[in-house]
Amino acid sequence: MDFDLSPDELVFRQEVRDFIKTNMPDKVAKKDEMAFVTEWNKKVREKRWVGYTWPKEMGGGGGSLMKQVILKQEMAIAKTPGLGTCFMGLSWVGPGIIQYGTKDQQERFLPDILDSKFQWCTGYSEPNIGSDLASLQCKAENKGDHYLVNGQKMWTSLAPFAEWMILLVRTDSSSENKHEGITCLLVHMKSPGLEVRPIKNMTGSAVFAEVFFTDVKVPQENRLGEEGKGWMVTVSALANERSSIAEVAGLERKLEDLKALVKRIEIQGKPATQDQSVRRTVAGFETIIESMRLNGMRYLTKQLKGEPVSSETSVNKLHKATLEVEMGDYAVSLMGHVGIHSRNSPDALDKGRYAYRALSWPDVVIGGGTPNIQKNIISERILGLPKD
Amino acid sequence: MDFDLSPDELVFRQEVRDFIKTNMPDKVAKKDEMAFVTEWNKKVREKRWVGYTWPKEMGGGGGSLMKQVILKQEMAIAKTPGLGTCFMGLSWVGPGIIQYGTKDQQERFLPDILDSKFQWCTGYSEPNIGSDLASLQCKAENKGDHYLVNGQKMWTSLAPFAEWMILLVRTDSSSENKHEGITCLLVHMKSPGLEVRPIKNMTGSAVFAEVFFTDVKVPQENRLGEEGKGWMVTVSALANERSSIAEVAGLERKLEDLKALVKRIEIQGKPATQDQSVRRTVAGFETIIESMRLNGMRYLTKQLKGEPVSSETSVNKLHKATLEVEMGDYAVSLMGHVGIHSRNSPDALDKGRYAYRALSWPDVVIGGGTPNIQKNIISERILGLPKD
Amino acid sequence: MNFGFTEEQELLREQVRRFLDNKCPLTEVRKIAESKAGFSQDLWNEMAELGWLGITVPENYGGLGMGWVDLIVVLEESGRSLFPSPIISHNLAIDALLSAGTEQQKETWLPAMASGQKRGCIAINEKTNWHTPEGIRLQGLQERGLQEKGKQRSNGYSLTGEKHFVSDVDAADFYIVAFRADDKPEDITLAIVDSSASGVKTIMTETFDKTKREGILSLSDVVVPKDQILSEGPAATETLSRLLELGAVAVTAEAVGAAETALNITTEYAKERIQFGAPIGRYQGVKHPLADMYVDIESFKSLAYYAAWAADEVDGSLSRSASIAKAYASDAFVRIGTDSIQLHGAIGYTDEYDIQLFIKRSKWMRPAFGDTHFHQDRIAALSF
Amino acid sequence: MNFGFTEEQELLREQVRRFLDNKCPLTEVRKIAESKAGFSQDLWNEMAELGWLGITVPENYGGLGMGWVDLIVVLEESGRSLFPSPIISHNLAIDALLSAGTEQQKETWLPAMASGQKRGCIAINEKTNWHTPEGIRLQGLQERGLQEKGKQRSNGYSLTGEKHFVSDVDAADFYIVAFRADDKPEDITLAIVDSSASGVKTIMTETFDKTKREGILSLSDVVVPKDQILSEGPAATETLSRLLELGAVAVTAEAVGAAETALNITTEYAKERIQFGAPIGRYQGVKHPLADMYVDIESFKSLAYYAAWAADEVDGSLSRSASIAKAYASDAFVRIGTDSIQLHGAIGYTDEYDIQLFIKRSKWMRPAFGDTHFHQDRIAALSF
Repeated sequence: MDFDLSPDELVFRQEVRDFIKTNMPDKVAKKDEMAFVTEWNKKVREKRWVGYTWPKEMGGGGGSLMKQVILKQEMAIAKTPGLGTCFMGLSWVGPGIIQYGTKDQQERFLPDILDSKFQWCTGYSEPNIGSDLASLQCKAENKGDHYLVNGQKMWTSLAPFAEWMILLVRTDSSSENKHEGITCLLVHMKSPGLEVRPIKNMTGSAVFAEVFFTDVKVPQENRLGEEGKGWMVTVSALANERSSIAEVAGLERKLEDLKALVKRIEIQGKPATQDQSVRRTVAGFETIIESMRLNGMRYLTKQLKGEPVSSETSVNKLHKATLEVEMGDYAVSLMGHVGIHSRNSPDALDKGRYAYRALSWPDVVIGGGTPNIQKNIISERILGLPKD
Repeated sequence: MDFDLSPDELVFRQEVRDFIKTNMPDKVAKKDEMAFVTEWNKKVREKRWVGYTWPKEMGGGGGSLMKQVILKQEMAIAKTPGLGTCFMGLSWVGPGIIQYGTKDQQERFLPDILDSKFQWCTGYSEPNIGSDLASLQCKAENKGDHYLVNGQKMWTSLAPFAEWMILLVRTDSSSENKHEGITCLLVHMKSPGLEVRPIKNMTGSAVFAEVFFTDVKVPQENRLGEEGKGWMVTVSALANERSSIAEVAGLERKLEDLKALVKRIEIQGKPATQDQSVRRTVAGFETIIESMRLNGMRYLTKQLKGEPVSSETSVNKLHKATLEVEMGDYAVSLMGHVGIHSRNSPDALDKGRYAYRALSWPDVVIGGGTPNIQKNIISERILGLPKD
Repeated sequence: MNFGFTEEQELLREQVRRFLDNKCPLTEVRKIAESKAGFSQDLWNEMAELGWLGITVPENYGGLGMGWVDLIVVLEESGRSLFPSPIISHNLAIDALLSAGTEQQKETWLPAMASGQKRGCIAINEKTNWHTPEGIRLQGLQERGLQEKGKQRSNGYSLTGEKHFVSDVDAADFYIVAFRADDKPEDITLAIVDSSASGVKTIMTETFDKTKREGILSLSDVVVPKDQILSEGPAATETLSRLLELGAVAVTAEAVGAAETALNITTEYAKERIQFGAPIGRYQGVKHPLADMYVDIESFKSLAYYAAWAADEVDGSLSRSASIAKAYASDAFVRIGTDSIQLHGAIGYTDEYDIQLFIKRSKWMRPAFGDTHFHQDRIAALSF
Repeated sequence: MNFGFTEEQELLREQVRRFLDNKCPLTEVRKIAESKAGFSQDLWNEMAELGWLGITVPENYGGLGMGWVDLIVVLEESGRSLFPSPIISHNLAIDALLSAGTEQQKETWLPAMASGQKRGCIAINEKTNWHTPEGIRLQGLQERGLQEKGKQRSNGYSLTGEKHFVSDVDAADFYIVAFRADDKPEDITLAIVDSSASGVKTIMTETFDKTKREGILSLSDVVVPKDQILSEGPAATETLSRLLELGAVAVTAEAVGAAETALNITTEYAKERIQFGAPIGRYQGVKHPLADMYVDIESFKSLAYYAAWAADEVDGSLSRSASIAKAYASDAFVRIGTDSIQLHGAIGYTDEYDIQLFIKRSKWMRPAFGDTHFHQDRIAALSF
């Protein structure tokens, strides 16, 4: 057991720290924020830190998983912007194209993803299929030089802002096995016949959308992987979502926020820091988050050793689902009346961001597979219990 | 809404209070306890308060449900012994015999039950059937003047101490419907071929037993209800278990105990009463118990009005299951090291009764139908969700 | 002993339910919630005609002369429909007048309130996160002009400052305001402030539950003449406690109805929604949380009913029973709201789908008149 | 970065597991637990021969010169088997000697401990429910006979009083005793007390987990000569903290193994037990609690491993990481023990069935070296 870094990694960490010192100002004025982030993205891209573990010939950094962890941790500590903004492109579309894409596809799509040029979205879910992804109905007919897509996708995150979509369609419905006959297409969001209807959520914002396809033509060259083998493409693409260490950093930041809040507020005239229940509850959150950090390191070690890691990631996903709901709600509950005041209310604290968070957890929790599904994964795949 | 008693009920309450004042000494010496309880049982029996709601012609008190509640509440407050000691006889065997028994059976069995002469036990559960009672396998052949019983019962509570058993057997296995072909017999525990093997539980005591039947002869006149209709007899007998108000009084007494304990102990050098989490946790228990008391009153009101009450009783059963586990465990957890010391340990408090309770909850919780079963009852019978 | 409602009360419940089902289904609730006023004057008028605004007003002041047990029937139903209306504030103001008002004050306000012409609300809270009188800092300066000679105390006070989280402040014609008089700062004084008085301003605020309105009451040299003093000293503190407790009972009664609707919506969804070839309501992972909701609702329902009964009695049991009801309901309702969304999955989170309105109400309800910890502390104080 | 075990450590784990599976299955555990000594001297001797008793003893004192990361491999496996042995006490005593002992003390005890000839334990707790030094009241009176002239302090102390909840007290040849010297009552003093010293008596007590033994150490005018003083003043307090933290890590490591066995037993039961026509493990009401157990075990496993690593480092991270591990594990393990019984139903509650041994261990483990609240308070103190 060894939490020390290798000499090479220590050099790299110093390089990251120096970079941050040079490029991350103490404070960025509100009005300059956008320009700063653009500039930052350009610089981290130049360092080849965006797509850090992607092969060099694909435009990535060709770096090790461990160094990527160092990179992300240092940036999380310094509260810098992220490494690129094309979230889904970097998380699984890019890795999918690297693994299954043609040379032409790699040349056409990867640079834009790395350059944070625009967003990708993911057309998997449909109405009425919920977590049962493989039951999808959206159809595509192979018309020789193109596919003709008809159907609907639902809960498509980021669709209102995306330029491209990675889309799962059914090209063959004759098979008994619902995992067969699915094909993966890369679709431009401005394609004729494609309509995006944003879904307003309970906080009033619209991150998700319904997407309708009416005779949408997708050229053959935009098929990712073989026809009918889209399920495999998807499964291995989603496997890239795995390394959860960056997510833990996000929760650590939320915990810091919560602690700062606790220090600011009073409950019935006494500082909240003097309330034993509050102290213990916050310590309880800290305990779980620390366990997630270490679970992540333990699973990362397995990955570094080349051992398989798959269903174990459900452990941290479950913790995350619980924490996102509970920490968001707890902040609000501590503040009493103030807690529920929203953005524009004169009685809101910090522009109502706690109130917003207390209602926006489904973005993360439901999008990531409901807790019940994660528990099924653990109990069936790891513990070997029979399917329900 | 009206929590006042009627004039008649007020008179009755006074009568009960006077009785308690006269017959319940402030303190009973350890050595005189047994004699006192015997004497007490005789006196309450003379008052016709044992089996208070049973018809007068059956030897009961012919009293109202409401007065029975008053009776039990007053006795709970004064911490007197109970009303008779033949627990199962009074709870459902007696009511079952009143409803389905022959005149001969009523004359033979009811007086002894009311006189607390001995215990009854209930032969329902079997190995491998768990909560699925109707799948029972223990067989009886109708041999004309008697039934010949062969098979096994399991988890038979009080079997090691009982004189009689109310037994469910399968007399006909030809039916598709597993609820048919079941017959209810009243069996003497000293019958030849009947063997009781006590099951030692994790606290070291043996409340439950396995009971084996090898060619046990049960005379025809000991069949309760019609042959093949035993399931119905059982269901309506168990329905008499309903009125949960006395159970709430038991939990209230445990809560008082817990509060007294909290007042006695220190945690890290500070009185436990100064620990906010402790205060809130105890208040939380109090809240649930008070809700059970009022749920009981609400359901009792329905019963008094002649409305059906059945699955709702699962509400209090679930609360009880949770509280028995949690309150018992909480007492132990508060005491730190002392809490886990058992009966004969020099470091035990109050002869280790908290440690004992923290391990003896399954007597109550599992015996009464597991929480999962109660949740199935609520969700299927009340909310109308499909069976699993 | 009868822990149930009378036939008349059941009839009232049926009437209210039919009224709200017809006139204010959730589509209408959404419209009202988005409107400027945040409640419907038309429906208020209709309720006045039906007598429902004067339920707790004695008959000699033009009301129905009934009690809180009757009122919570209405509140439970209004909660069931998430009906946006200032009815709780209205009834708390009525109770403040009844508990502490002079004959003249009662005559001035109660008949007009019972008939729906006037509305009141209570303005107790300040920016502090505090539910007990210690949190009240608003100072009342003795009006020099009105001061009489010698030792005699002032004839009235001048108030400058703000009251926060004032429910239904914009709908009210008068406010029951709690402050500290400068000649007896250790005590609380309660007074009636007319919304038309000079120096009164209201600032609307916004919580995420738009079916509930609140705001800031801003007072600038507002004169409170002596005859608008409601209560002083220990009596005022007692009235304050009662208002806190009644408020807790009222929002809990609404929560009973609201939580039942949330449970119904979610149960229906679980029956209809097919996944992996079966309704999701078949799975214990879905049905058991629904059973837990049922258990909680049944339980805080009993507690709310009992506390309402205690509110009508004079035996002093209101304090404990209100705290027990609110302690249970505050956290349980939030749990129910959250689980309802979780069991729906993504659809429950959309603005379009109604279930999300209920999680908002549950989080609105939690701090109102004290959350679970606050009331657990009150309960514990009776034991330790 | 490598958050895993070395090949040697994995080999050690395999050896220990094979040893315990062969020599001490649960049938044997029950026998040992019912025996007078409460542990097996034969198995102890075998472990000594295998070198496992000197894992944390430096090579120059005859040990293997490894660390806590190696030790917890053994502890996790001994927990997995509920193996009754004084190994935790033994290692805490070793650590106390290493942290605070004089060269002479180390030479006297460590080689004999590594070879299994001598066993030690720590005697810190008193009847108070207290884990911090403030709870220590045992007084050491300066031995007058030994007192030297002038300002010089006494040459030793005489101890009279009791130490409670002393794990493995009967198995130990010496005790690390914490007391307050009468010439510096504000500080703690740690000393070695030989079990053969005059005035030493042990009284066995009994918890519901018979695989763990503890007792009362009764001292009556027991003389502690100067050369048996281990540590005084702030250094002693620091050693005490370390012992508390190491103890927390040790019992958490055992809990990892024990909880995994409980999960395995319950999972197997859920696969085999048929009810209503299907294995009960099919139902989400059964499988989801099992998944929760898995999540908890994985999580406090990571925390325990990390804390063990911190115990071997000098960067001061032991304190926080030990508290986090114990804070998580104390409540989680009890939950796992309880749910294991619940999922078994009645059979899990019988003496005959093994699963009940694990709920007992979980409740034994909770207060040992501080429960969840105690450690949460320590964690919170770092933030607030």
